[in-house]
Amino acid sequence: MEMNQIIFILFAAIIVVFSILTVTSRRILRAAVSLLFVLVSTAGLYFMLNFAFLAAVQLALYAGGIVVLIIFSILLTSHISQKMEAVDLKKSVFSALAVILGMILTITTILQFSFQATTAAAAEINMEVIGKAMLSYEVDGFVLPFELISVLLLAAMVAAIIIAKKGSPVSDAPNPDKP
Amino acid sequence: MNILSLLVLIPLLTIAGILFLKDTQKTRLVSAIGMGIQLIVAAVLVFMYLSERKAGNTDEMLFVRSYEWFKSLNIYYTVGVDGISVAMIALTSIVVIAGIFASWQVENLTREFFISLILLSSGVFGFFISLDLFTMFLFYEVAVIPMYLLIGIWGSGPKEYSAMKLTLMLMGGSALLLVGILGIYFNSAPGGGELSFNILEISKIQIPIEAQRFFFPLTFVGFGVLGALFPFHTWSPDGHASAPTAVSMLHAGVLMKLGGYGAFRVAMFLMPEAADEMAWIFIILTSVSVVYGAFGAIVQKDLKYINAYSSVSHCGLVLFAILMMNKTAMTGAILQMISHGLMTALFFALIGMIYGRTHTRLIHEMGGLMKVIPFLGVVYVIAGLASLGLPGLSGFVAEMTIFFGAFEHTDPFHRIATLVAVSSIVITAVYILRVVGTLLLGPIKNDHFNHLEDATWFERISTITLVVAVAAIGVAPYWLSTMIGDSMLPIVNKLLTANPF
Amino acid sequence: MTTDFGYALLIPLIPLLMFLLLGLAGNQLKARLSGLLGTIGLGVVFVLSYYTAYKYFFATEKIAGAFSKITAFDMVWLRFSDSLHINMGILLDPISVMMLVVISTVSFMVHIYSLGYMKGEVGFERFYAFLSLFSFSMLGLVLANNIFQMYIFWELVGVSSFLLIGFYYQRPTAVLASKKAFIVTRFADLGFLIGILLLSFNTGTFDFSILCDPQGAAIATGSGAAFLGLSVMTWSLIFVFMGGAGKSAMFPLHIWLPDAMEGPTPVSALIHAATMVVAGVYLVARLFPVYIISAPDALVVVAYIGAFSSIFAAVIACTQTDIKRVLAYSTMSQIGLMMVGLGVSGYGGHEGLGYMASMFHLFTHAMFKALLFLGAGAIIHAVHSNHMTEMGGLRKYLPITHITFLIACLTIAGIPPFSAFFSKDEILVAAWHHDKLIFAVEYIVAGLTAFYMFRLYFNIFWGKETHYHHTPHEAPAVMTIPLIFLAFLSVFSGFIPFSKLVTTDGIPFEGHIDWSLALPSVFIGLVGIIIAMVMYKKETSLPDKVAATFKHGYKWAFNKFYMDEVYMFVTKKIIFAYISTPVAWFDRHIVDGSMNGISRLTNAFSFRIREFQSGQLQKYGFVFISGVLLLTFLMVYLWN
Amino acid sequence: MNNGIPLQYFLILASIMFFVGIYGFLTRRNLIGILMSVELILNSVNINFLAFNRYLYPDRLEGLFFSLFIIAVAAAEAAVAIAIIINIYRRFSTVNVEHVNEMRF
Repeated sequence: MEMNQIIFILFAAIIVVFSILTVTSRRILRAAVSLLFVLVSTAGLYFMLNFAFLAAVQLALYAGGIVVLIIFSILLTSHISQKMEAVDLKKSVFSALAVILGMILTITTILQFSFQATTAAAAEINMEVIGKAMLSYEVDGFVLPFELISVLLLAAMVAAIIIAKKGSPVSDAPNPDKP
Repeated sequence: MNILSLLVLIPLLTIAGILFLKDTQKTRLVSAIGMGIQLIVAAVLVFMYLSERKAGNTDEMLFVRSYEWFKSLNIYYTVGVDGISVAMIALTSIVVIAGIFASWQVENLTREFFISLILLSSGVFGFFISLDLFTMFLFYEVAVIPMYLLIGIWGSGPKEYSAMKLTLMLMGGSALLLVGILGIYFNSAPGGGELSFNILEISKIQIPIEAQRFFFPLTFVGFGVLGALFPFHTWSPDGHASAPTAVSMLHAGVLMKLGGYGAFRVAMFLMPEAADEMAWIFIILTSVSVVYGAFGAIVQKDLKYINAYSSVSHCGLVLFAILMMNKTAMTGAILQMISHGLMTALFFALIGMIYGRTHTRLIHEMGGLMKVIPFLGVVYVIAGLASLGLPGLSGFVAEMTIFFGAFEHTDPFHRIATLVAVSSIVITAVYILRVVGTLLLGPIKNDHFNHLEDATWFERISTITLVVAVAAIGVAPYWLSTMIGDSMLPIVNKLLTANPF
Repeated sequence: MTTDFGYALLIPLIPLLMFLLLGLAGNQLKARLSGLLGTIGLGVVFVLSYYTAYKYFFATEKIAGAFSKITAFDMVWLRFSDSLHINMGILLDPISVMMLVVISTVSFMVHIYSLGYMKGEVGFERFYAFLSLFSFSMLGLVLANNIFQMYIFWELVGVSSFLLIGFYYQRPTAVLASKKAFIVTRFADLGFLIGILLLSFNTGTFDFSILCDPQGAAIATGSGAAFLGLSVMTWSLIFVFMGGAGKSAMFPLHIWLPDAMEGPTPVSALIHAATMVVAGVYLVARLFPVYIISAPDALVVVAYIGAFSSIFAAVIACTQTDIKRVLAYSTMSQIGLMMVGLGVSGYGGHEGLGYMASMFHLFTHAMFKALLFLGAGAIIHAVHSNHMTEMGGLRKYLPITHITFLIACLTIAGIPPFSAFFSKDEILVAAWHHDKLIFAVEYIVAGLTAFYMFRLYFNIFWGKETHYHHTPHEAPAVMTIPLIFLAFLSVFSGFIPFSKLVTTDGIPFEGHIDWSLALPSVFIGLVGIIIAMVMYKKETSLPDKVAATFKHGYKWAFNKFYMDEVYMFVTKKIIFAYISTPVAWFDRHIVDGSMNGISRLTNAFSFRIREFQSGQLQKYGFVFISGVLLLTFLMVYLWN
Repeated sequence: MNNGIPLQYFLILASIMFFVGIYGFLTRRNLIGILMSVELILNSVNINFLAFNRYLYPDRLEGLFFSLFIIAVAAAEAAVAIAIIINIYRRFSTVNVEHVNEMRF
């Protein structure tokens, strides 16, 4: 067994274990920390796949940004020590059943399918290539999605601010449906 | 500009005009003027039509214009008229103008009321001039949908219930109808070639009999729902009872005629073989409904219910006559549509006016009104006499034409059905006289009625217009009957290919 | 020829114009003026009708010895199919000209009379408008040149009768009576219409001149397939007769006639005595060639219904106390007699004696019955009551009315030389030769008629002295002049040589009085009068004793043999309670219920499936995921 | 770095992660928990994109870019979602998803 395989298995194990912890832990803060581990390991996988830039982005944005955001909101909405109530048994059994069936379905499909290995030479991926491709409007250019994403981000920012703003007229308007 | 398209355009322009107005008074005036112009255009159309025919133009349809609308499905905006549609258009324009004057006193949301009313009438006009099934269906929906608003907003009593019932039942009908129309469309070129929505083109080919067997009942029942075909008539009593005056007038007077007109122009004309095969079912249903509606009307207590059941009876006669599939009976059917349209509109107008004064529609609460409101009373009696088929008024002409046409069949089935239908004239007399006797004659039951005012000028215009039309047809039916009968020939010839009895 | 009588169009048109004028502008005119206008209009018609009669009978050449049928006017009114079309036309032949005279005379007299009788009534101009409408319709009816035109005017006559009976529309009994009259005759008209449908499709024409031509094709082709043992032609003619029976108040469709007396008395005189009620007789007479040639069975029906009605009505008339009702039943009885005349007639020459006699009786009856009604009107006008129990000894107060009434009573009793003696006698002769049973019935009826008429006469003008609130006074001249004129006609119209004018085939024949039958009939008439005189001239207890003797019979007759109750049962119980109410219920609950049921079903279904819309995000998610998985499974493993 | 590791491994890993995320999405009551599950799902998708890119089309950049964009979208989503969660918390004083059922019929 080669080194990279061992590393992969390690990462995979971390991802699987902490994923499960993320969704099952009854302490929400622990779940968030588990998520952090998952995200970091994912970044490791990206490195293994030779996507160094993306791995960096993953670490910075996900692990650094989103998880922090999540932890903040956890702190805003619950006590650190708060233990969540246990999951409804029926619900968890049905969900687990569906999920396991889905997993079996997906994995068997993956295993049955023979992916054709490619002989094409791997493209050079460095910051220059990525930056140019992102701003290129030629074939293989990504300026359109890039611009869309930027607009989306802007909109999301504005939306987040407006929604979260305290005492906004929308949220405080009396609700006629409620008795 | 084609004169036919003008008939659709004028109502739309009137609506546009109303949109810019704020003043109630001006809204009424603009509506009346717009629909007055419409009446004039309709009169001009009648005149043009007759002179064209006199000049020897023997085309099936006159003033045909066709504009491409949706190429890939061969949908065209195709308009054209024959004597039947001309007659129906004339009827509609008369009823609409009477309806406008009858709703002179609508106070609540006047602008919106008139807009809906005129939109409805625009749909009706469009329906009568269309030669393209799709366009026809479109206008049909345009005519039906404002009804919901008109009843739901300006109605009385359980108006939401009635409006919902009416709309749902009619929509159910249109669903069947849409299937039927699409069925016709996809069978319009059995030998290959371009599919078509055009009635005239489809009438030249023969739709495969298997397809006809399936789509004829759908189409016929689809239109039949609007034409109050038993047992799909129950929207009518509730709907009429809740609807405001002008809406009842337009609905019973004109909209229900779309059903009859469509049933024969689309269902019978395009699918004669299936019509011939299945006629017996519908003949039974309609002859039942003729008598049944009349019996139902006898014991009703509410004026509008009486009239609604009476409409079931009279409209049943229309469909009955259409199914007889010969020239005389079908001419009678059209005459009956016109006659019923006029007199029922008159009835509803009067009921609205009486209700506006007495604030009740229950006949046993009223009595002796002839003394206090003689004008309305006399007109009511005239309408009643027209309805029970008094010679000299339109109902007689129509009914007799139907009976004689139906009697042309020599087999016992048709003759017995005819006799059943004929017997309705007695039952009609019973309920009409019962209403007239209770409502107008006898001593005045309520002191409060002593101070009622007789008709105002706009009510007079509304009712006199209708009375004149009813009497004119009744006294001199020859030209109208001939105009309709001549236009009936191509249709009858097509039917004869199916039924060379 | 036709142009000669072109003016005849004016005869129905003038009353129509008067109707429109008075109907539309009547309330703007002064009541008096509108009455006068109507009367003048009718006066013109009166003159024109007499002129026409003169011209037709005496100044127009006969063709082959027969009076010709003249179509003075004809236009297509409505076209059904290529062969069938309704025309509006004017046909002049002996019976229509005779009817013109009858109608215009009586109508004119009634118009004049009403000027006095209806004076000061509310709706005076309306009354005249309706009278004009009636005159128009009735004239149109008799002048009709085809059966459908006749039907049209038949209906119009019915409606004018309805309007006039209900003239006092605030009186509930009048409203009920008018309704009853209209609906009963409407029901009869249904038969008429079915008869027309059958007849016209068998013969292919509406036109009288083709239909009634004895040698014509219509009659020959008509007698076709049989149904229930009778030919279609017979059925159709029986149905047509049903219409006639309704208008002419033959049993069992007579119930409207007594109630129709709720109308103003001049109306009863005009419509329910002299003109409209004989329309049925006229109808049968008009179609007489068809009846006699293609459906003699139908004529038997006519004869027996006529005979039964006449005796039935005569019995009831003996017990009634309302003078107008007595007259009404008398009318019914006399019309039955006319029907008998037609029913027992043959065709051509002296064979057609019954037909001629029937028409003759129609003529004389119109005069004396109108006179009786107008006289009754004058009496009611004077004492303000309809009941003979509240009258008595009026001969001193109302001398002219008394004399004219007496003349009329003598006429109807068949005492020579008054007119009805001649006409009634001829009918009896015809019946004698045709059917002895019918003759016997009519012979009894003759006696009964004399009895009840004189019972009426003695009760009113003799009998006990009654105390009146105000002293009765003789009617004004506008009312007495028509009485005198009609009395004059009643006396002398018997001398008109009817057999030279009105015959089945238009060829005159010599009529003579068969004294061997006439004398017995005069005798029984006299017997009736004498019995009435004994019983009612002085106030005695005799009538009560007689009534007590025939207690049950009297009670039945007094209650009109409970015919009204039977009808009420049929209408109220059967039609209202057992047909209409269930139909209405069925419609509301079953038909509409199933429609509402569909909507309720949809609603219930929606309520069930709305549980899916729980607002629980995770449930949605679960369903969504399961669905996606299922679809994936299907797509990957099954559809490939 | 990835030689010796078949593509399938990545895919299997991604699908396990994906379904674990789904499980969390279906069972978590806490809205933030749900949000975290969604992050897991997004991550698994990213892994798929990149693995396919590397193994099947190493000469192209689509996988990379789509992952990049997904991360951006995830960031935006997280921001908005958290804003919403905080708002819900203010309004209902809870972040339990079962209590937030205003949208029920």
